[in-house]
Amino acid sequence: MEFAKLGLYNQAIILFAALALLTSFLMLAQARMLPLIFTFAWQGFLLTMVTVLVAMVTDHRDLYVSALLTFVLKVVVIPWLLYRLSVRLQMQYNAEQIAHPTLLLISGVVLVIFSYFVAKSIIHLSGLATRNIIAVSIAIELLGMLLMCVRKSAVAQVIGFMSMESGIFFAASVSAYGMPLIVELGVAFDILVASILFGVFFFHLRDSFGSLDVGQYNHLSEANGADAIDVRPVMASAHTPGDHA
Amino acid sequence: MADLSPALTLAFAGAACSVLSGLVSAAAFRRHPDYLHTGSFLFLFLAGCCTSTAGAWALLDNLTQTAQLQMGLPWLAWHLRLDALSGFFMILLGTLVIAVSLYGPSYTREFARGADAQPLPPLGIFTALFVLGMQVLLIADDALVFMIFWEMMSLSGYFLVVFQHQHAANRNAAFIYLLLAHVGALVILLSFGVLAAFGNGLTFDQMRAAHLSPLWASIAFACTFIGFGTKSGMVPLHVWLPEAHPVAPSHISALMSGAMIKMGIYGIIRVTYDLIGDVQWEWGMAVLIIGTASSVLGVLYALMQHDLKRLLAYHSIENIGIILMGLGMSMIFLGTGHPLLGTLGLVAALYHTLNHALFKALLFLGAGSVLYRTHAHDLDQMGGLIHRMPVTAFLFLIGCIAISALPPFNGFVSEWLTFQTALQAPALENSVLRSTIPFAAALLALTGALAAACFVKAFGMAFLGKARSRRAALAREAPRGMLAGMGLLALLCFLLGVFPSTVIGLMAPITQLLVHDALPSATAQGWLWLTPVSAQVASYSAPFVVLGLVLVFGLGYLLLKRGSEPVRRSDPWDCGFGALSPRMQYTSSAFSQPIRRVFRGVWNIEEHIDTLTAPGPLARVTSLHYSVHAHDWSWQWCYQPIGRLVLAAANRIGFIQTGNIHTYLKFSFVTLLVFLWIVS
Amino acid sequence: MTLLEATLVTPLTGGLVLAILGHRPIAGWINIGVGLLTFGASLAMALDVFSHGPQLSPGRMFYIDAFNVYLVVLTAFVGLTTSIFSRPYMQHEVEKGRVTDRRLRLYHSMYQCFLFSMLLALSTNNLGVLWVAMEMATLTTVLLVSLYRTPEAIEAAWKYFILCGVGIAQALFGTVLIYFAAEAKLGADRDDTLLWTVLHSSASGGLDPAVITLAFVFLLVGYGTKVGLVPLHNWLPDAHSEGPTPMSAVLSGLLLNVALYALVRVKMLVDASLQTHLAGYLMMGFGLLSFTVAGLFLHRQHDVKRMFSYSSIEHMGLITFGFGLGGSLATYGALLHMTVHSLTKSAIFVTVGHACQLAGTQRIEHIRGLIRTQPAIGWGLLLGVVSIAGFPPFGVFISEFLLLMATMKSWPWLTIPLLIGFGVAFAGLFRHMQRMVFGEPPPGQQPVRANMIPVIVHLVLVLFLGLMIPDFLSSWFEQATLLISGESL
Amino acid sequence: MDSELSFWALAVVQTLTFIAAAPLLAGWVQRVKCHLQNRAAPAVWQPYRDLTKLFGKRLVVAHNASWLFRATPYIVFGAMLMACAVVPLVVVHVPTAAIADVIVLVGFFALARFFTALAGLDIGTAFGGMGASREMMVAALAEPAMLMVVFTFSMTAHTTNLSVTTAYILHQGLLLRPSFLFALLALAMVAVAETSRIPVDNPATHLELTMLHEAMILEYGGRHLALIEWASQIKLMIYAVLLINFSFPWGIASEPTLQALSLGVLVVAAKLTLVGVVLVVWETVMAKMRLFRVPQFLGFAFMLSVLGMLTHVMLEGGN
Repeated sequence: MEFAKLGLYNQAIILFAALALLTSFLMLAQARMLPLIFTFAWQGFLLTMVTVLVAMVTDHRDLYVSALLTFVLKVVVIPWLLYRLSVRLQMQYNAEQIAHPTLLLISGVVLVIFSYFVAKSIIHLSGLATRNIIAVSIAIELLGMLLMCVRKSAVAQVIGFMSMESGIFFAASVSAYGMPLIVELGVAFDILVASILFGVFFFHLRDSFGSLDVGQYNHLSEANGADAIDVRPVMASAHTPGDHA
Repeated sequence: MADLSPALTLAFAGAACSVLSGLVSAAAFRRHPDYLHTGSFLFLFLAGCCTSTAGAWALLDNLTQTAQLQMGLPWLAWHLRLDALSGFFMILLGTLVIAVSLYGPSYTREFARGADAQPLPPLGIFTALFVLGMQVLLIADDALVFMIFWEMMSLSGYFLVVFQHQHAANRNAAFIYLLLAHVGALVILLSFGVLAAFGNGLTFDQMRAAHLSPLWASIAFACTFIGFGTKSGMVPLHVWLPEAHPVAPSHISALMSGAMIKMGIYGIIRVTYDLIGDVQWEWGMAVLIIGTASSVLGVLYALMQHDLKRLLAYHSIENIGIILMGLGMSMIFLGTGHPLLGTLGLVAALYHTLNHALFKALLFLGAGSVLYRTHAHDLDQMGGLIHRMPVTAFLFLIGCIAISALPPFNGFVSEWLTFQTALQAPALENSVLRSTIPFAAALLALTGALAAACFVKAFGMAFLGKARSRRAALAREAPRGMLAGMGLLALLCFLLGVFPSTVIGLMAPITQLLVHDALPSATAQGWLWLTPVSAQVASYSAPFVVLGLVLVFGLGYLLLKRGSEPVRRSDPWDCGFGALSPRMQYTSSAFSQPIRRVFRGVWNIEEHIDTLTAPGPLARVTSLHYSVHAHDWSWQWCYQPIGRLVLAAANRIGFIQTGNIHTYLKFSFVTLLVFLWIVS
Repeated sequence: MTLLEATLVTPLTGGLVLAILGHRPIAGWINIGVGLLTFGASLAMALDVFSHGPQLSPGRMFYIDAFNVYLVVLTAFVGLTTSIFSRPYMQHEVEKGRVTDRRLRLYHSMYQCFLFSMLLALSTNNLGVLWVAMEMATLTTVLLVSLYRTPEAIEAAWKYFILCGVGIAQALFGTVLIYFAAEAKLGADRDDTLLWTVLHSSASGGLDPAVITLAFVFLLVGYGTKVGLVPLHNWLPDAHSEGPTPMSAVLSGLLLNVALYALVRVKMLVDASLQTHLAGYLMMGFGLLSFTVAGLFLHRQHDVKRMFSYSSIEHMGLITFGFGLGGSLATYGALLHMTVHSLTKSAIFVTVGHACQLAGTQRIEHIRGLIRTQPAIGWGLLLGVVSIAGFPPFGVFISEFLLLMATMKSWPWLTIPLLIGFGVAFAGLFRHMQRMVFGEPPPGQQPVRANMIPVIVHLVLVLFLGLMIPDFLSSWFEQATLLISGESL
Repeated sequence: MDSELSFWALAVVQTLTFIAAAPLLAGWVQRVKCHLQNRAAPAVWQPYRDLTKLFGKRLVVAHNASWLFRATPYIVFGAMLMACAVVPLVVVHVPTAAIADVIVLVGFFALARFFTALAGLDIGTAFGGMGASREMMVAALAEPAMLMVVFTFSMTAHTTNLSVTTAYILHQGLLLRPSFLFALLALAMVAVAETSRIPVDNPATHLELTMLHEAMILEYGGRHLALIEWASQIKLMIYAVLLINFSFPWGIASEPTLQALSLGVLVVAAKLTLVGVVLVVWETVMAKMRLFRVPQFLGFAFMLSVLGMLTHVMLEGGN
């Protein structure tokens, strides 16, 4: 499907989808907390636009509902919640030192290529003209997971988690034109409760560990030597001379 | 259930009695424990009687009865079957249970008293479950019922071994016992799996109908032999036996050494002869080699022990070795097409199983009554008990003579039959076999002689000479119940020794069932003579031997003793330098010192010389204590490495649980990517 | 279908009621009452299903067939017995000051909501609602894990939340892909394409193989995290050992079963539309890996609840291997194993809870002489471990017996890793248990007020299943086996 | 019927002559030994005088001795009596020969040794313990060699019954079988060890370090000592007769006619005197070995017997 022949709306869909993918890469590279939250909000907004456009192209009524849900959740509620929390935790200004950014971005690119390779087998099934954006949705989801694996701060991990969720929502609305209503509401409700719980946990973590750096949470570790069992006489012959009468 | 044949109903009655005995002893938790405790042993006695009569009935009438119980899985009801083979083993089990139930009440009361007293009800419950397991195991006719009651036997054995759990050694011993029992059971499960796969069904009849390729038959046999061999304590897998038997209460070690090990032998015979059917001679070779190794190593290690019950436990390994030699030779002869000689080998093995059950149980009960009175495990703390416990000494002596395979008693008959099987080796065409079997027979002779040496030591140190400890000096005769239990077994040892041909005649239905052949010539010459192959080849008449001995005693009394003056007592020869003290006697490690020097490499010897020096400037040595322990090489070579391997692997695997969340996320991320890559 | 609605509504209302008055001493009794009502309703429903066969709710929202009816009854039953245990346990915790009133209220309401979410997940017919119920189960238990507010508890709860969140997200993506494949086949306008019954009947015609495989991979990783299969299991030991014991009993006993139930529901769809046994091989590989690795982990544990959570991973691995193996014998064994495992494991956690309160610690080295101090707890733990190690009179042996027989029939050489796994796991479990139960108790160890009724009831049930499986249960198993593996016994 | 009864009478007579002749052989051996070591030699029937003296003496028993100590002599003598009944001295096919075969014979010796060792331990002095422990070691090492010898003979004669084997060897005539040669040499060495002759044990001495058999029966006196001495003399004669029957049984009666029996008696007497002389020459030439050289001695005997069996299987076609 050459880009040229597509209608104006389809071109807009592909543009916005590409921009959403860009925001995922921006989030990977973003060190400071506030810009990270704003980029996440932008990604939510772009995905809402794509959903609206797809709804118009394929005139599915209930897609508008899921677009509205995405907008409310991913653009308004969650970013505002995270912003207020980081202000109360006074961490909106501290910057996180990303390990080796270039390697991270390259692996991001590899992930995109891989998700396109994975999606190739299912794309032919979709009726949508611009069906390649399914690959974009998979890419956003995998990049969100990569973000969680890499970042140290708990808030960054939550944002990674939320961007994964938005990737999945986007895939649902693009490939299957939105899930049945009851499921959309259920999922949205779960994500809302999850974000509230994350907020509660930020305060617990800060009280007990003194910081939101995820790297310090390793009290429950079994790898260090202390736990290793001494191997010597454990299976030795039990018969010690004459000790039992 | 209605159409049950009489013998099977009797077997069920036996099982029901043992369940009742368990319930009665469970009820004895609070109210009047003593009375209920003896009540549980009464039900155990009834269970023993029912089982042995059911077995005798099945054996005499040579009838095979089957039944189905609507328990277990709906599409696999419990199949039960009582035939000649299980009948024989039920007689063995029943007799032992009767003896133990006579012995038990007075012996176990002592556990409730004393410093480390233990509540008695668990002992009663698990003894009942132990006996129940064995009873139903013998009449099981499908893999599910067999495995259920097999592992119930092992599990209740574990609770009995760990009964006095305040000593760390007991707990360790029980753990090793249960570990090997569980692994053995799983290997048995695999062998049933192979048979079930080919017979596409779990019942033994479907397995009998299955025709396996030689390779798969060998795999099934290998699993069976290893699995049941672990339970009967053959050499490479014997480590649990000398640890578990000494720590269990004596009447339980008697049941274990007497009956539980024989269930392993029953399993091997049932699966190899009955389920798989056509025996290959290579199997016989493996069984013979392991049997010989077990017997020689068993007796050599027994010689070095100074704990009486541990010595008896090692001897169980030796006797299992002898039984396996008989089985091995029988398989070789069957494999190479000599059914008559194969039957002779099988009869020798079965006879020795029965004999060993009787005299080993007698010896353990004897050791138990010595322990009951002197609280001494160690031979070096006993001595001179023949004067204070004459009846126990006499019964223990009968056990010692029987186990050392000396003529008038039953041990000699079965070992003599095993020798006769070996002596038929020339009938084989394969010259390698023809030369290895005599070699195995020579090692069997060595085992016999070493066993005699070991039991001279055991009886001598325990009962003869002067008392080496204060408690041994103050010992009193064991209560009547215990003597009755031992007396019954001693009488059976004598009867089985003197009338072998009648017993072999009774065992004909078993070989008819398994090998479709019997030993006609064994009873051809009447009850007086035992001529296994033919009168010309070999014959042995036990009644005449007893007659000769009685004759000599009679003449001796008439001619010599009646007329002479009374006997004068005086001091023994002390080379003139004064009073002899009990410490001057030979101790058990001294007695076995020559043999220890001759067979040095066999044990992992650990010697201690602890010198106590008096304080002060002179620092002269006040006392020297020398002790020697022979540890099992298999601990160093086989069991500790496995233990270390498992724990090292466990340590290394710890790296998965690093504790920080990033690694966990990376794990799931990589798993997802790998799966995606596999799929597309 | 009113009975099913009753079974679902009771815990929900219970949760709300307890949210209000959860902190008062009466709360424990209310919790038990609600549990009793739920169990009664589920029993009535089960009787109804037994007489009339599988039932579909009018709006086709809920579907009860032979596979999930006994799981619903089991969940309600274990929920009831654990609530009986949790009343004295929580009273003891409140007396020792480890739990404030506010948190007690949270505990009781979350407990009932958790039961509601599991029952919903089991009975729903819509895969999307199934996902929502699983997510809700995670949310309700996250706060319970961090109930004691110790750093370790908070850390365990955080990891549990993040890892399960990521896992569940994958599962959502898988559900989306299934919906995508279904819409492609059944047409986009219908609104019931996500219903399992519709999918199952249409799947025989064959959904698109490529999409279904992709969906299965995502769902396997997603629900696999909730089942605790090895590379994804890291959250499970932390969550089970840090949370209050009644919660870990219910988590270990029931939640793992529900996750595996969801996975098997999806596997039925995949098998119907995919000709190859790919799904089976993947599950066999995953199951065997977790079975052996968890067996090794048992040896190096120092915390008793952690050890038993690894034992749960090991058994879940075995059940997944059983379902992956396919074939009637293996599936029957796996279904039976799910039931007996949850009964035994919850009984063990109840006893361990009392044992930890008795010894005052969870470290294995400091728990000694249980039989001497309180024989009920000592013997309960001993028999529980004997049952979970797979010794015969108890039911776990029957299912392991069936699994081994099935493996020997189809994959003979796989029996060797199974054998090694059983041996290693048994050694690890018994070595620790023996030190705790036997021997001399440390001075000053007082017996604790313990309610051993749940343990006795569970062990008697498992013993009964070991000796004789009742006809109605066995007919359900057989119908479910026919459904799942396509072959009758 | 009367031939059956007369057969049994013949067997009893043969056993009684066996018992009566045993001390004579011992006396003869003692006499020849003294001549060789040019000491004044006692009369040949000196052992009879010793036995009658001992039977007459009053019995003195140690304080600590139990009923076992006093029953052992009778059991030992009984075992030897049964052994004599089985070994064909003069005539071959005798009904008592079927009572036991050669393995049971070894069993009788083991029974006797078992009880003597226990009697030694019963007194509670160091001598009994030392004697018993060493005797059991020697016996343990001798058994495998003895059994391998039995194997070699039974492989050729297809029987373990003593009189049948002797008859077989008698009928096959004079054959130089290498397997028999090795087996007989091994049997001789085992016999020396079993009857506690010089290289393994010194029958004459009472020095603690050198005596094995004597140490166990140190405390016996009176009629007990008589019975035990007599039993060891019988044992010596049994081994001598075994050696003769397996190597060169010519002259032994195969049917119970008077003429064959008298020839048999003469031939056996001659052979026994010859064996006595050979034994004495061996004892004067050899010195007693150190206790822990005995395992090598018996190991060599075992190797010889295994060689005998292998040559039978390999070279003689093992028919």
